Amino acid sequence: MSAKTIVLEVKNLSMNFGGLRALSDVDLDILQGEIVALIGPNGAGKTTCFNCITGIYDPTEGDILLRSPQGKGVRLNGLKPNQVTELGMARTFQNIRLFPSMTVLENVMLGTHCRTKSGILGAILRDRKTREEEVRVVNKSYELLKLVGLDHHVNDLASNLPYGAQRRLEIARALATDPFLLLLDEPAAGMNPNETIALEQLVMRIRDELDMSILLIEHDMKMVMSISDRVHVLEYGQKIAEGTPAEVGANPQVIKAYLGEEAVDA
Amino acid sequence: MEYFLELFFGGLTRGSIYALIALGYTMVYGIIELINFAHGEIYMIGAFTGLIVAGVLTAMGFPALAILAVALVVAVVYCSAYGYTMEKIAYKPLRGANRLSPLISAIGMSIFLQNYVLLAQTPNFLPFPNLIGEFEFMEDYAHILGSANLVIILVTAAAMVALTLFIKYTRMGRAMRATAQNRKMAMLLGVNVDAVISLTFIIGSSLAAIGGVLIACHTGQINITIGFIAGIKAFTAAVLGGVGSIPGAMLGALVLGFTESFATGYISSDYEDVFAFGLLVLILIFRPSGLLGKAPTQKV
Amino acid sequence: KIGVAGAHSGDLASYGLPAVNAAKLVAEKVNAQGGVNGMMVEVQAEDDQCKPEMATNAATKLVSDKATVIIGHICSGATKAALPIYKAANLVVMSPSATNPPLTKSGEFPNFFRTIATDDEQGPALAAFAANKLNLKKVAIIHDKGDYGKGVAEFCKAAMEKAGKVKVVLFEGIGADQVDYAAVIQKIKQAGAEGVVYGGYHPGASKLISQMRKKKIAIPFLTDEGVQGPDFLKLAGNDAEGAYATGLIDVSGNAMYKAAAEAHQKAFGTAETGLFFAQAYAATQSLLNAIDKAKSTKYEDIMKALHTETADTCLGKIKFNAQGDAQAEGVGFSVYQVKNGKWELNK
Amino acid sequence: MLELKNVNAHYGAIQALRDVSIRIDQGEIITLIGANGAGKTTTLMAICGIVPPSSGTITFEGKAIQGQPPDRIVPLGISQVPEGRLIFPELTVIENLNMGAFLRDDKPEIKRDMDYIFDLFPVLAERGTQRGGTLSGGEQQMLAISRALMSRPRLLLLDEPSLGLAPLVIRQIFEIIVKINKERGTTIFLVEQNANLALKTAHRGYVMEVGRITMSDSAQNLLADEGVKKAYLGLT
Amino acid sequence: MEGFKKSLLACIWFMFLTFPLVVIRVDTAEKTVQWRWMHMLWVGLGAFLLSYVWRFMLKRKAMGRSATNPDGTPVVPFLQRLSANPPLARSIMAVIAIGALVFPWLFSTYQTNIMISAMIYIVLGLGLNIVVGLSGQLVLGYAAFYAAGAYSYALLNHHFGLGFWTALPLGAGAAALCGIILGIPVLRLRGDYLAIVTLGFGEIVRLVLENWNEFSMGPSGVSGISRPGLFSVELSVDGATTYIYYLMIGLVALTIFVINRLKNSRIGRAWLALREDEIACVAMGVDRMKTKLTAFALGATWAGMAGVVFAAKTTFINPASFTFMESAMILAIVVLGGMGSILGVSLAALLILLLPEYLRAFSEYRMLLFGATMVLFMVFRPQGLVSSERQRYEFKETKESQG
Ligand SMILES: Nc1ncnc2c1ncn2[C@@H]1O[C@H](COP(=O)(O)OP(=O)(O)OP(=O)(O)O)[C@@H](O)[C@H]1O
Ligand SMILES: Nc1ncnc2c1ncn2[C@@H]1O[C@H](COP(=O)(O)OP(=O)(O)OP(=O)(O)O)[C@@H](O)[C@H]1O
Ligand SMILES: [Mg+2]
Ligand SMILES: [Mg+2]
Repeated sequence: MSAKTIVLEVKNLSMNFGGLRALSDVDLDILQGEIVALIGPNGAGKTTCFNCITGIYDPTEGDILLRSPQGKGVRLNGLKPNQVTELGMARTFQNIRLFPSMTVLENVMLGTHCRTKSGILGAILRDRKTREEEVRVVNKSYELLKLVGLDHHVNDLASNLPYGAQRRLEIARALATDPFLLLLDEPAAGMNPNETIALEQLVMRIRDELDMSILLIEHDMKMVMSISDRVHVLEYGQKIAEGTPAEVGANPQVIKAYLGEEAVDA
Repeated sequence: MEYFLELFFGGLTRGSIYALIALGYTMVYGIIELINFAHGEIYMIGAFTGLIVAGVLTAMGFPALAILAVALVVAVVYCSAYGYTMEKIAYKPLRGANRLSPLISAIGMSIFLQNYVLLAQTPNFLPFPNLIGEFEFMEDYAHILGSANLVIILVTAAAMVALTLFIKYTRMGRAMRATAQNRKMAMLLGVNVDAVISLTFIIGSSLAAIGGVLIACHTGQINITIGFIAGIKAFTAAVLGGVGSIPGAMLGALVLGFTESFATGYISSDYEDVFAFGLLVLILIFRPSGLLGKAPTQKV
Repeated sequence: KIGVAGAHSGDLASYGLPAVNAAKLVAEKVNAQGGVNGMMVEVQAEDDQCKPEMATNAATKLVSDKATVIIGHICSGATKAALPIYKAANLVVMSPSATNPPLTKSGEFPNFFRTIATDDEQGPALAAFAANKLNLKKVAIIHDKGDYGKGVAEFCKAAMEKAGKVKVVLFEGIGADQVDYAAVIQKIKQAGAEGVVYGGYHPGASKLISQMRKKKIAIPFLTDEGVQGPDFLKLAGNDAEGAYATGLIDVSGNAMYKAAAEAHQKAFGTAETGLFFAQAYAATQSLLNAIDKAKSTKYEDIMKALHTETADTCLGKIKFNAQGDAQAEGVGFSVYQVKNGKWELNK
Repeated sequence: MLELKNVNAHYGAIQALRDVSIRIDQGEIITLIGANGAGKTTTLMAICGIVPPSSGTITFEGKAIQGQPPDRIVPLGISQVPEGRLIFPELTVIENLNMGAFLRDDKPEIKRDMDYIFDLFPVLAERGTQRGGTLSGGEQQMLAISRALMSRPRLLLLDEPSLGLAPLVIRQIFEIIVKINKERGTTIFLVEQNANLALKTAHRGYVMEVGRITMSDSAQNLLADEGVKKAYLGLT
Repeated sequence: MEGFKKSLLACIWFMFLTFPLVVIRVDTAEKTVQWRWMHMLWVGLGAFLLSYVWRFMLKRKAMGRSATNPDGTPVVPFLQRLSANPPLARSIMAVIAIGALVFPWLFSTYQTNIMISAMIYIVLGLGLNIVVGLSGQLVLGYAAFYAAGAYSYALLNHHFGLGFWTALPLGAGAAALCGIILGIPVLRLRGDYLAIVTLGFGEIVRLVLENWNEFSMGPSGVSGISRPGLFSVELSVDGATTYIYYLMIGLVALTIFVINRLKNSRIGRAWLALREDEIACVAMGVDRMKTKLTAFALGATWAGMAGVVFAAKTTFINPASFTFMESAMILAIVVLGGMGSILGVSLAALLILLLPEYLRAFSEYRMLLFGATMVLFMVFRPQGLVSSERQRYEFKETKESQG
């Protein structure tokens, strides 16, 4: 993995909600195979940044460029979320958004939607191609569930899972879309320290085994510090710092705005 | 110009009639997100109650104005009671169920109430006495605006203002808004949610009762089916204005009334309902939450 | 066995129930005299709520239950839907109230008869009356968008245009369930109409005339047989005064009708026989008469008897023409006017 | 002050609480920790009457409150910051706060409490007329806590107040919890995933597993307990 | 004792409630008043007794939620158990199939006719189920698609003498087109706004059919529509009825087959996901527009086919058959059946259609009872007859043992 390509490049991103400027002139880049953390106080605009990148919001200004590891670059502005996903970027949500009355496996299977083709006729006739595709989808989904450790829950309804498991299911669902860039919005929220450690390991495995780049929003500093290669810090919609975890952790502005004085040991 | 004015007031009357019913619709929708198809039936029951009161009092020889007052009061009392009971029987046990279940329950309730009145009274059309005598000062304008129309317009406007103030400034009004947005949290803050919902039905039904009596005075006849079409139109009006919004219901109803009136006047009444519904579709395509409705704030 | 089909429930029940009563009364009377050809007459009522799909169900039910002849249906639409079933089953059908012209005139249903005059006689009658008696030059024709009302209105319009004496300045449909007619009334005024012809039923007619009178528009109001009845007077009250309507020829003078009304009084506690009672009564009478004369309940025999024999009924002596329409002194229209809260024959 | 005795609760066929007994004394900060789905939220909902217990007793200041509707329980002086915040999305921040004072009539005092809150959380003052639904996650949590304080509760129930908050804010919030407890004497019942911080703040703690209370001790003892360490503190 | 007090209260309350409407009857023209005190007595008595039943049922419903067998496993309702037990289900299905096949030979044409209507409603219910139950779009104007199908056949037959079999795909196509036309503009709408727009659309279609004489023959409708012929053999009414009956059985079977397959396919999952959470669904790469439109078009197609058969069966149609009430009834079928469940929807269609037909015995009370049944059914079984079950991936087990 030498000569790392930039998979995502965000330039001068700004987003206004009515009079409120939630993001102003944010620059962001992620290299192939990196784990980048995006941190900042509540309301700094992290989630908004995700929403702009994934096409849920249409940014007021700025450019978003996605470049696949194969080197194909696409400007994302103005694309619909499903188009963005098709290009190879997937996300999870801060407030879990599963399909509650579908089973765990079906949730993951839905993720494969944009990578499969069978249509209505195929579904009705169930020809060989459709059947094969279906088997592929089921197997792949099952593998992903195994990866996140939910293989004992395949037939449970998503809504019946415990909170932490739901977060992991969201990750599996996102992975099912075959992304090369994964966006995680506070994956450790609501998890106890033990679960958080397991999650850290999961994220690392995803990066290593699936060869993925990851952009992560997280408030759990222990997690951020231990797994990210680089950290970007937002405050009031502006980037105030960028660097390795150690650099950022020592940055007085970041300490003042976000971490607080005795942050690092908390 | 005169023709335009005449059509204008025709539209205003129609709009006010729709508004009076639409207000009740929109309130109930606002709080439990239920399209209460039986609301039109409450309106119909209001008209029938009014007729019965009028019949009894006429037989006893009361003057028209007194009859109107008593009829309104009794209709309000009874419609409130029906609204309250209906909520307890058909909707309350369904809280927390699938959103469509209460809708079907409401359709069932509508069929039930219609046939209940049919059996208890009659399937025929009945004449409704005009309890609102012609005002003298209106004499010269009678060709534009009848006094019953004037009363309807004024009452509707008053009802809207009163309701808006009530919801905005009273404690119960605040409780209603809170309940509408998050029932569980409202409970956690000490709001008696059951009472709030009951009250909503009572207020909505009272408005329907007033509407029933006044509109019957205007049309001069009632029958068990009047609730259905009025209900559909009123609901259309409520959605047009932004369902859940009180000024919206009023505005939507007026827009609907004017559309129908002018479409009839300048084009043809053959298609007046087509124009009404066509307008609805158009407006919702360009303003998906209705004229005054707020787009739901969805933070992802 | 006589099948009686029509609207027996729902909001149109008041049109259908009198026919059931009539059939029952005739049956009682005939049975008391020993029946027809020695057979007792039995009445089976089936409800169709005036809905076509219900009508086909009712019709198949009657066919399955082996009815000999059918009285009904009440509404033209329902009749249209049901007739093919009866035709295929070789059953004679006689409606006391379905006035839609093509039912007989299209020749499609030789098995269909009726004891009521058709809509296409009503429209021209109204047109002639407006032109010759009232001397109107411009009229507005309004209808309720329904099958019946629109039909009458269209026949009237056609007749006026053909005669050329009256100009139709406005021809529009209004919803009978609409709360307010202000706009269309303004339009009538704007068009300068000297009279209004309304095709439809009494609820719409009374609403329209009341609101017109309230707006101080006092031009003549002509309407059809669907309105001409006590209900219109009740609903419109004083506003009904002076309105004209075509109506079925009054048979209350007929001795047989008087007896029927008396029997009705005895059986149902009121002399108010209801709509189409006389027609249904006469229909039952003519059917039984035909069976009696044919001495058979076979389709061909009854058909033949109906076309050749004359029956003595409460509508007078009835004979059916080749198409199946009744010819009798009591079948047809005359024009009535409201005077002092009563319909009076306008001579 | 509050006592739960052998409380059981069900969601349909699922039993969420099994013989839960908890005691909270006046002026204490008590914490309840446990894994996901242990039944912590259910315990709080049972206290407030949203999920009526199927058996057992709950007494608040000597009064049995189990089986009563929430609108009878809440006015006794209990207030909850629920899981998921449950902000009224269409109401502005100020209206949300006013809803917190729903049961109160003393206008000037409400005003004072409002100022007090804006003092605690200046962001909220800034966003006073913004609709609640558009606030960021952390802002919503602050609003939820503030809304609960607006009713001047004697017992404050907090369900995972640190969820989704920046480290600085978490510390602030725990400081505020202690402050409210000290200054106003408000008794606090704290449900937390962040067991470490919760136990450092609280006087006593309970541990819950699959609907049962499995441990109860002083906060220090729990912090030192090997089992607790292993299960909840993530220290190996 | 407590119960007695409650019932007494209910009794008094309902006597009060029904007092003016049930007891008094006035005639304002004649100025007469009629008092019917006996009715009050009946109401009171009825309310008293029914309130016992009501409370009993509510208690049972509450109990039912936590009902467990002695061994602690939750009680599984019979119908659910049925679907979990393929051999049993298969044998029951076989019995039903045989019953359905011999039906016309055992019963009169009348009964067969009713069964045809019921099956038309099954198809309509299942078709609407695609839109409402699976993809979660509340449509209140479904009758418009039904009308599109019926009128396609009626008019094509009337003007060009087109036969049934030619018209069937054309009618389906016309309805699907309507579905897409309606679908495109309303894609932006959600929930009840969508509902009201579709209601408006349904009314527009009906009103146009009613007023546009030149096109649709207006309120008098189209009559003399030919019944389907069997290889150009003219059939008698009985014969045609039987024929249509079998045709409908085929159509129902086809519908069930297709929907069953769609339900657990890639498209079906996308529909479900769209219903559950639109934003998440789109973010997972599902094209909202395409998915919604397929649901609309497919749902409409089935309505169109049902419409063609309906026109062929009654041989006469007019706009009165396609009112809002019709749409509401079809929706009721979907909800009563349990959204998304094929078995449930079929049962509910039979119930909704056969109930009024067999309630004829209660003559004037039947619509009252019908309305009450709808309410009670929803109150005591809000999830519908059969709650829809998700496909379990059985072959997982083998996978697990392998891996
Ligand atoms: N749809 C919206 N409409 C209006 N304002 C919005 C909207 N979405 C976000 N905002 C505002 O934009 C700002 C940034 O919000 P965002 O959710 O991105 O914060 P965040 O960094 O994710 O915070 P947290 O860590 O608390 O989740 C907030 O002040 C919020 O109120
Ligand atoms: N509305 C509900 N319906 C059915 N089961 C529920 C419901 N709410 C909670 N449960 C179940 O009850 C159990 C206890 O849930 P509860 O929410 O009280 O746990 P918790 O300790 O608060 O967990 P968390 O840390 O995730 O908030 C869980 O198994 C959960 O699945
Ligand atoms: Mg965020
Ligand atoms: Mg919880």
